[in-house]
Amino acid sequence: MMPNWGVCMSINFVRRGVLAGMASAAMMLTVGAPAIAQETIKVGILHSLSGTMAISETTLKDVMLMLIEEQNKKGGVLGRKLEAVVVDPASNWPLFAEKARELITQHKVAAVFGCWTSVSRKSVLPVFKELNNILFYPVQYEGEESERNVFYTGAAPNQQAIPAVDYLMSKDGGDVKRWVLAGTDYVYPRTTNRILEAYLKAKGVASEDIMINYTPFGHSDWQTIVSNVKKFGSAGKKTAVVSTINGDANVPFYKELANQGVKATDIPVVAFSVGEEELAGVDTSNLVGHLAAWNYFQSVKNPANAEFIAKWQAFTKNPKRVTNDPMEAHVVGFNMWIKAIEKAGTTDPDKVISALPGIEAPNLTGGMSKMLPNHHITKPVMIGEIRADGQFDVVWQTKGLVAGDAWSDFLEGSKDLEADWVGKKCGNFNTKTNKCGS
Amino acid sequence: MNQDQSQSQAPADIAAFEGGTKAPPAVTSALLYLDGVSVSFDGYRAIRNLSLFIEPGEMRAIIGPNGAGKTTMMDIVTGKTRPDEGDVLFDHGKHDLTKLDETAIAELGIGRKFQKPTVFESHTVADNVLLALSGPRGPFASLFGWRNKVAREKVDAILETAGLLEHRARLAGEISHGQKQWLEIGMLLAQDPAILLVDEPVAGMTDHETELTAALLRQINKEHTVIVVEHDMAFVRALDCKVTCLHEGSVLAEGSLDRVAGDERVIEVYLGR
Amino acid sequence: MIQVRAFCAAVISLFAVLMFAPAAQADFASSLARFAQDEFSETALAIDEIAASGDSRAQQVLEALGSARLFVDPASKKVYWRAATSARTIHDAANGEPVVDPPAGLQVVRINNRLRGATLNAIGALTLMAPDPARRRAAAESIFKSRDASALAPLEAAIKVEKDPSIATLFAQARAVLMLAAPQATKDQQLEAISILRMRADIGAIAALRSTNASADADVKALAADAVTAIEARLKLMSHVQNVWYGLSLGSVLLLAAIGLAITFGVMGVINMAHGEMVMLGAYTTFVVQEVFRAYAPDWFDWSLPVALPLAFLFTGLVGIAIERGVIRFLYGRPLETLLATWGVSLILQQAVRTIFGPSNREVGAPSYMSGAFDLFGLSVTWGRMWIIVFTLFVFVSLLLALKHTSLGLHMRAVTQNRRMASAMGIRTPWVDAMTFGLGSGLAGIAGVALSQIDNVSPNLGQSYIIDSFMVVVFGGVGNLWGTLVSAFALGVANKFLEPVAGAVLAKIFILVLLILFIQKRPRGLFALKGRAVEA
Amino acid sequence: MIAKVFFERYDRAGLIFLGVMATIAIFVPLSNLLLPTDSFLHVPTYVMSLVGKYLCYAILALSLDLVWGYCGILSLGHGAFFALGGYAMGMYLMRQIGSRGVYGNPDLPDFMVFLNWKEIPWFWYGFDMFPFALLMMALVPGLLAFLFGWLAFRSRVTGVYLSIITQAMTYALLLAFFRNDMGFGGNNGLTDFKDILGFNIQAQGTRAALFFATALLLILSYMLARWMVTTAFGKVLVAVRDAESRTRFLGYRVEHFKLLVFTVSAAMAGIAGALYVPQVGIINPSEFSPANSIEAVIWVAVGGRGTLVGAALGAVVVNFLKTWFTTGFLAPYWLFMLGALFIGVTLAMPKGIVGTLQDWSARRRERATYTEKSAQKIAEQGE
Repeated sequence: MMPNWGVCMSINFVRRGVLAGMASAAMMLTVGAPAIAQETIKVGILHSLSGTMAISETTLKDVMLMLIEEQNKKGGVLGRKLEAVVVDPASNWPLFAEKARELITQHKVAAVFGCWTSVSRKSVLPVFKELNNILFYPVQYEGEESERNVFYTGAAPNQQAIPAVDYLMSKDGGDVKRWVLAGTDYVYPRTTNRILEAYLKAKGVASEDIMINYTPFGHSDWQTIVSNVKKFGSAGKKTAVVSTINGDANVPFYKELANQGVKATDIPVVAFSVGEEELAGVDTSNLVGHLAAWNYFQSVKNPANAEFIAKWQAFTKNPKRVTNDPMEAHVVGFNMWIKAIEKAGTTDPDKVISALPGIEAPNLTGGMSKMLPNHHITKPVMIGEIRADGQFDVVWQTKGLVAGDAWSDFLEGSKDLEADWVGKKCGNFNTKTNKCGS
Repeated sequence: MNQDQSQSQAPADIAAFEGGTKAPPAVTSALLYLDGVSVSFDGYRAIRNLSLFIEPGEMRAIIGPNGAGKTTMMDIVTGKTRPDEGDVLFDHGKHDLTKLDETAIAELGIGRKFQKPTVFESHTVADNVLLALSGPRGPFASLFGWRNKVAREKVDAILETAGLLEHRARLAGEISHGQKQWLEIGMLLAQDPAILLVDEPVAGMTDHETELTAALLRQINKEHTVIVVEHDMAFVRALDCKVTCLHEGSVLAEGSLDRVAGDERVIEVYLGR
Repeated sequence: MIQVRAFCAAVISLFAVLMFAPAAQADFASSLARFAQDEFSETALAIDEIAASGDSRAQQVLEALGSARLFVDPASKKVYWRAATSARTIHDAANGEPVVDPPAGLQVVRINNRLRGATLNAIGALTLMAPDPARRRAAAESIFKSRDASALAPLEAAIKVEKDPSIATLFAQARAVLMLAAPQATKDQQLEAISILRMRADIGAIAALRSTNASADADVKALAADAVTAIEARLKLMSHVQNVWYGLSLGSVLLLAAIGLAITFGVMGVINMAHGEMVMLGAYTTFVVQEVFRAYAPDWFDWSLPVALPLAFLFTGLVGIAIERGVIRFLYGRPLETLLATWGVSLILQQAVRTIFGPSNREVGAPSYMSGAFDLFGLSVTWGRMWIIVFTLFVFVSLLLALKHTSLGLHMRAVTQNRRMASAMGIRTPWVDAMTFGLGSGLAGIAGVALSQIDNVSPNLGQSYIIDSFMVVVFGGVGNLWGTLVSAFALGVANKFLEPVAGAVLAKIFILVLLILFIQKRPRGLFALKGRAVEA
Repeated sequence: MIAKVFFERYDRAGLIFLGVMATIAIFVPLSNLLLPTDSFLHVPTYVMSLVGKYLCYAILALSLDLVWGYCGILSLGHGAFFALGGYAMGMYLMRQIGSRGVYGNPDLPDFMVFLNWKEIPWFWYGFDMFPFALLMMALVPGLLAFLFGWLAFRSRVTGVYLSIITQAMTYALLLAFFRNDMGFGGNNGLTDFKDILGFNIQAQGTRAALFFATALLLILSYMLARWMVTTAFGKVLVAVRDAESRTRFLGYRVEHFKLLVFTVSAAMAGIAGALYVPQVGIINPSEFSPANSIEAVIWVAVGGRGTLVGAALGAVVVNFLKTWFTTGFLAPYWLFMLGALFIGVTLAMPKGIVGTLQDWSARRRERATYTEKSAQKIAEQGE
């Protein structure tokens, strides 16, 4: 027997504590949405503010706060003010789902702007489907998805990876013949590299001229891999590295590249996950000329961008604060959402979802992005070269805007699939069987 | 996980089995047999060529100055320390103790009381004895077995002997130092071992307690073989048994207390140069 | 000497003018005007023309272009360059004269990789005669890589006057590459080229040998293939040496990260889960020091690391002492509780740094002596890694000496061996505890300074090292500094030998599993202390 | 008679716990399903799934308390067992999707289609059958714990060393499950579940049933753990915790006891994980991260180690705080709060909530008995 010390007092105390906890939980959770919910339109912001992803996502939260403040200065929308509801999913994927549920059911948000990693998006998907709300997802990703409740304002693989490879194969890009596909071992690099591999082979690149390498998250010792890349690049053919290395591992990777003297003129590295924010942690003077493919660069010269940068730096009270591609995606997505609400005349998710396709909003690079029926948007694709000051020089860009393709044409499972939420009301319509789903 | 069965009958088989790996141990009349045992720690030789024979039913006191190797000798017998060389045999040479671990040795019937009293402080005095009671000791046996329904009388009988009956419900951590010593001896009794190794049982006791302890040990000796390590000469005298004096890891003198105490080398060791 | 060189340069320029006569018709000014177009194709033309012009201003302009110091005034379409050494002096590209009052709104002439390559090649040909040996070396390397056939003539001329034997070898190698690729080269020239490249014996030589002109003689091709095989065999052997080197380098990082833990955990028995955060604080100290240098003494930037080291040691040491006094001292003898409490400390430190410095990475620059690589018998050794190994060993030896010969070291050993006795002898044990913990934390801090050179400086920095550090200490045997040393290097080398076979992820998993199994075998590590004292 | 035996096994805290849990198990699902949404007593689905998650954590905490609180094995890898159970459930749920995945492949889960796998790997065999999957949820973590424990306990790896290698174990598993080549979906893990046992996983009824199952399993786990610790087995565990080597000299095979309790505890954690997955809708390798396991330890420490009830209470309290602290303006301070909790509890309240309350009430009782006695004495003297 356990010593039977628990006398009445303590038990009462424990019980009271539990009940009080439960009760206050219920109070907070159920009564949490105050009565003024009728007056403001709530916008959920679901970005990690702590944990490993805080490094990328905190900025996006700030951008959303700025956009909402701006919109309110203009009088809000439908005559109502916007109100931001910030939650911290703490880089914990199940917590993303929990927080999404909280935003929708407790705070009654009209839409959520959030997520960065694919896994966080996958984690919240069922919640958005079940509770029928809207998620704007601002980060470039592996594609292979189109959901009714999600609007993808980042790049699909055909809006980033394939144009980048095209550029490298061109004369200006260096007429590259040999390829290293280096990535962090998760879904985005895996899928992107599979698409690229198929694409390169279709372009006549032999298998022995493609080297694929995966490393764990946060990999910090790149000596072996960089030296292998150097070796691979010494075969007499022009070699390039296509990097889908994820955030944290990039800094040591670039430091090792610089130390081992891999110059952009010898072996250029084109990265899909390295932007202004990531480079803020690196001394780029040795990396000049390495490339990144995005749909937006801070260095793009046009009035809209200049205005945005000025506002952003004023908002964050930091004249050196950089902007990056996912921020622009949120800007575009947010403006599209506002327009869709105005068009629908309500914030009702169903109406907004059907209003969104076809909506156009200016992007920050001088074009007009359009929401497509597959819930992806049109974007320009740009190749930037790293400058010594950590910014990018745009050295190439597509003539017009590229339409995002949810299902890659270069993957076996998905080339027959098509997403169309307007005509076919289906995210994975199979053109072979003419059925939705299978 | 079925050592529950091996508890009482199996030892002979184990011995036979082990005999195959090593030269068959000498058949000896001694219950506990140490011969030519040496052990060193990081170059320091704690035990040097120690030989010791304990006959069944004997009570033996082991004395010696600090660092003589008394506790290390006990560690070797109980399997805590492995000797570098030498034979350690038990039960007339049937078991080679150097091959067995603590648990197996305890199962053979060698019980030990530590120098610093170690009882289970967050258990009650009665539970301490309950855990020590001989009987199946496997995890399943203790989940489903008789130890969950041991008659109170059995435990109380032992507590009675150890003089702790009125403290049975107290936590072992709360009782006095001397009482802990007795509790530990009580636990030894509950274990019902063939041989008891008792390390400094009266350290920190009052004279009266010391007397009681000596009486207790003498009573125990009626049914068990006992080895006592002790400094306290009055206590050793009270035990009235054969004495072995250790020095620097080997036997210096052996015999009755008077003889040992009269040995010149012993005097020299104790009184210093 | 310099005059001779200048004379030769003039001759070469003349030579070049003759070589590229057709392309050089345009005059220098109109070539410059092409830069103002801000079109890559125009810039490409301009580079070719300027390189071919043989003009004495060409080198300045091209170097400025290559390092983003060439500017265009959008209003007047005039071209300027900025001196490499001084951030303020602007020169007019047309005449090379300094401009007192440069126009506002100058824009950098943009280039891409192709143009950057072309610029480097052009500069390479132009600087073969430069007085500075480093630039001649660079020029040779640039020609070696570019295999730009037009550089052959100036190279031949440069070989004739080159006095420095090591540079002469480089020139010969560069010429060999050009010879192999050139269709007009004779068989003898090519055979000689192959033997020169065979001597060079690196991956660059392999690349060059592989690019042997397709129309070359069959013998030449066979010999080239043979040379490639020979070099590859040598490189294969070298790759083992390289693995050892990489392993030692990784091991030194592990050792650096673990050495402070070897004190706090190994000597004091404190499970300090906030150890990684001490490393992180050290790295952030470096960042702050560098910011100060950038703001107030940019020219002294190379001194930022030597300055950061003692500051990081002091700062993290003080934080460590604060943690010891504030938390750990209440928990001696309860190792598991210490583990939990220090984990809490680590969370707070992380979030505090995130709040103060922001969640994103911070830039820590590499001083000049930490950048680049040098060649050691065909092994490419990066300076940064080498200094880290040297530094690690230095720290290790200093620590050993400090423990042996200082009074703190003496007291520390006394306290860890017998606390009560030490205290009875008048040693202030609480003070020694605090100092020991401070020492361990300070060591973590200077590890952070070194790690800031190769890893992210972010709030998550410490997390990535904590498990590895514990593994190193436990594997080596707690309480044994030598064990920590051996274990760090052993783990590093094992990892680097496994990595090419199994890949980076599996290699790490294998190492972890092996460690778990090893600890079953030797629960107290490689070099465990024995005896009763340990068990007590 | 049976009732008497039943009540004897539990102290007051335990009885209260069982009572509260039984009430919650019955009231919450019923209220969620039957009461109108505007009723004061209605429990919204959000709260129910949140509490359901807390209860899964409570089972995990209970399993951890069994090994740490009673046997002194501080496992920093219990999250691994939890996650393995979760994966077993996740694999079953993935197989239930059938051809309803986005690619419509009837044989392969989506992630395998898009990694270009041709057939299902062998270790996925059988997971389409619930009984098999159910067995695996407990068996896989149990087996791993058995193997690991067999190696570690036999060679007497104890204390901090054990903690560190359990941490290494979960870290190695984390790295392994991150690998896409392993066939468990890599970083994205397993998600987008549709059905469980033929019921739509998002249906309110299914949620309520899952909640009920979780609450019931928490009760059963508590009863199992309580039974284990109140038998002689539990006394041996405590003996091992307090004086391992002394227990050996008494003739107990300490490693067998540790092995048994570790294995049972791991299986319990596995089942907790299995219940967790359908309720949160995803299982991914980050569940293996060492930080998660350490966080679970703090739940136990907050509630009171070696009290069982405290462990469960701690899990609920800390996670409730976490929910609360990760919303709105408090969001940036969650880690400060958690960190302070770690330090505060270890320094100021080493016995946790329940342990401290028990001590406190024990003192009160002593004082009460004392005053009673002296009153009696005075009365006697008065006569």
